[in-house]
Amino acid sequence: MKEVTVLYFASYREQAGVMAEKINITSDNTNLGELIKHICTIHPKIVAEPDKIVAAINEEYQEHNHVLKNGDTVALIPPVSGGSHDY
Amino acid sequence: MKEVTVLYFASYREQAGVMAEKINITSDNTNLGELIKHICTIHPKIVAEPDKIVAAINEEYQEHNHVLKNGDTVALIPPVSGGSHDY
Amino acid sequence: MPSKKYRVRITEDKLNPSDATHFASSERHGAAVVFHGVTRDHTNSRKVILLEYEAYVPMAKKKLEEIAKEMCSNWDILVAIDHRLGKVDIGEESLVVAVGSPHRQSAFEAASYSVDRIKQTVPIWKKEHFEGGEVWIGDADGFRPLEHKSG
Amino acid sequence: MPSKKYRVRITEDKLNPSDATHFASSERHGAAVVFHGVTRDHTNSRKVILLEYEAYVPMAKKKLEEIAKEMCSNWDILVAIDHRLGKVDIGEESLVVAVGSPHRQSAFEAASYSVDRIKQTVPIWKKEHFEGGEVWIGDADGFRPLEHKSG
Repeated sequence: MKEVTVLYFASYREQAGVMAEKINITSDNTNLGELIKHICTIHPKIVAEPDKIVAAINEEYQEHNHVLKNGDTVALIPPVSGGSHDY
Repeated sequence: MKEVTVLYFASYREQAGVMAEKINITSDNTNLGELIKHICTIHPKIVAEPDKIVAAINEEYQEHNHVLKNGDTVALIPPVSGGSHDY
Repeated sequence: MPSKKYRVRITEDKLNPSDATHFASSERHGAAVVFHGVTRDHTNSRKVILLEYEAYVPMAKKKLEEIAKEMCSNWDILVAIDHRLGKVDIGEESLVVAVGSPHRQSAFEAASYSVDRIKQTVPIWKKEHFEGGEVWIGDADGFRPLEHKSG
Repeated sequence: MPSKKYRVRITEDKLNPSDATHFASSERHGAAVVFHGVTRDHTNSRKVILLEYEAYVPMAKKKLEEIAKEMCSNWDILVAIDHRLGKVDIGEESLVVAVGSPHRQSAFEAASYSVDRIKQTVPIWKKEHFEGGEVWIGDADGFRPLEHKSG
């Protein structure tokens, strides 16, 4: 069994109502996409399609097919700020 | 007869050895190009082809065919600084 | 010549553009271009009271360093990038990028490039407080974290 | 909103980039780009000791104002242009252009454009003092006073 730490930021943090939590993974080959789907089940208030949620593993952006390792830190990254809105 | 004031800057000022002087013009239709040729005769140390010297009349750049009026201020303008040399 | 060509800071303090410019300056340089990203008083027609920035700090710092390093490998420049977190009043800087270079063209190019990249990849978020509410501002179109991914 | 969209200064005093940036800033603006033209310690391989700037002051001021005015009519911006005269030590600014804008793209474009135009038309000259001599620096190729002439 593996355990990963999940971090929530900005809108996801407010919607999930949590900044960080540990999540256990039972299957050996669980990938990032599967974890995100699971997270969206636990935190149904997160307003985003699981397929489109961007995440980083150990401070590096990863594709959804990336397989998780025990001890990974997974961060859910909402679209970053600024964009055309500010400058 | 017309009188114009001629101003010299930077390299032209040093080469002519004068900052400003009055020059009399006898012909009615003397243009800027003719004045510049005359100036280069008076100040042979000015290192520039008369045809290529840029000048302003009353603080506005003018072509060499521009006809001078009494009281005009003519400034001989060496190539301006900076260029690719500095930034 | 400074020992390192770039410097990155994430801070809750007011930004100091002069300090960033000083870092990016050198006696070899003829040009410096300094970008100031400033809190505006409106978004479209909505009146903004203040902005609040949140970051995934260690990753944001890492990403800013990657951008600065990439800039220094693409251009002969010095770079300072400062991003502010927390509450930022109207008219105050949230981002300062200073680029010093022997020639102006590379300074303009690199500074402009850096702002685009910062918006594409750095995990920093902005919450707009306006009259009657607040909202997280994200730019789903501008956010392209994986596009330039190396490795 | 300031009453005038641009400000031009020619001065023998040290330039103050913060002051120029302040002029170009507005609560409507999200971006400011500030260009610093700085005295370098060398031209090609020659070691420069100091630079000295001379201007045809009233015409230089008029030309800088024309450039600032043109910028404000081409982009939705505020502009401050400061040029220094007299002796300028290595590492000090001879030119500062600050452009504030609602969006960064126009600020970058306008700032870059202004420096090109200043070099093409403004009657300001630079004398380089180096070890063993001095020389007036002009850029005959860059000097294009009549190209954009109106009227």
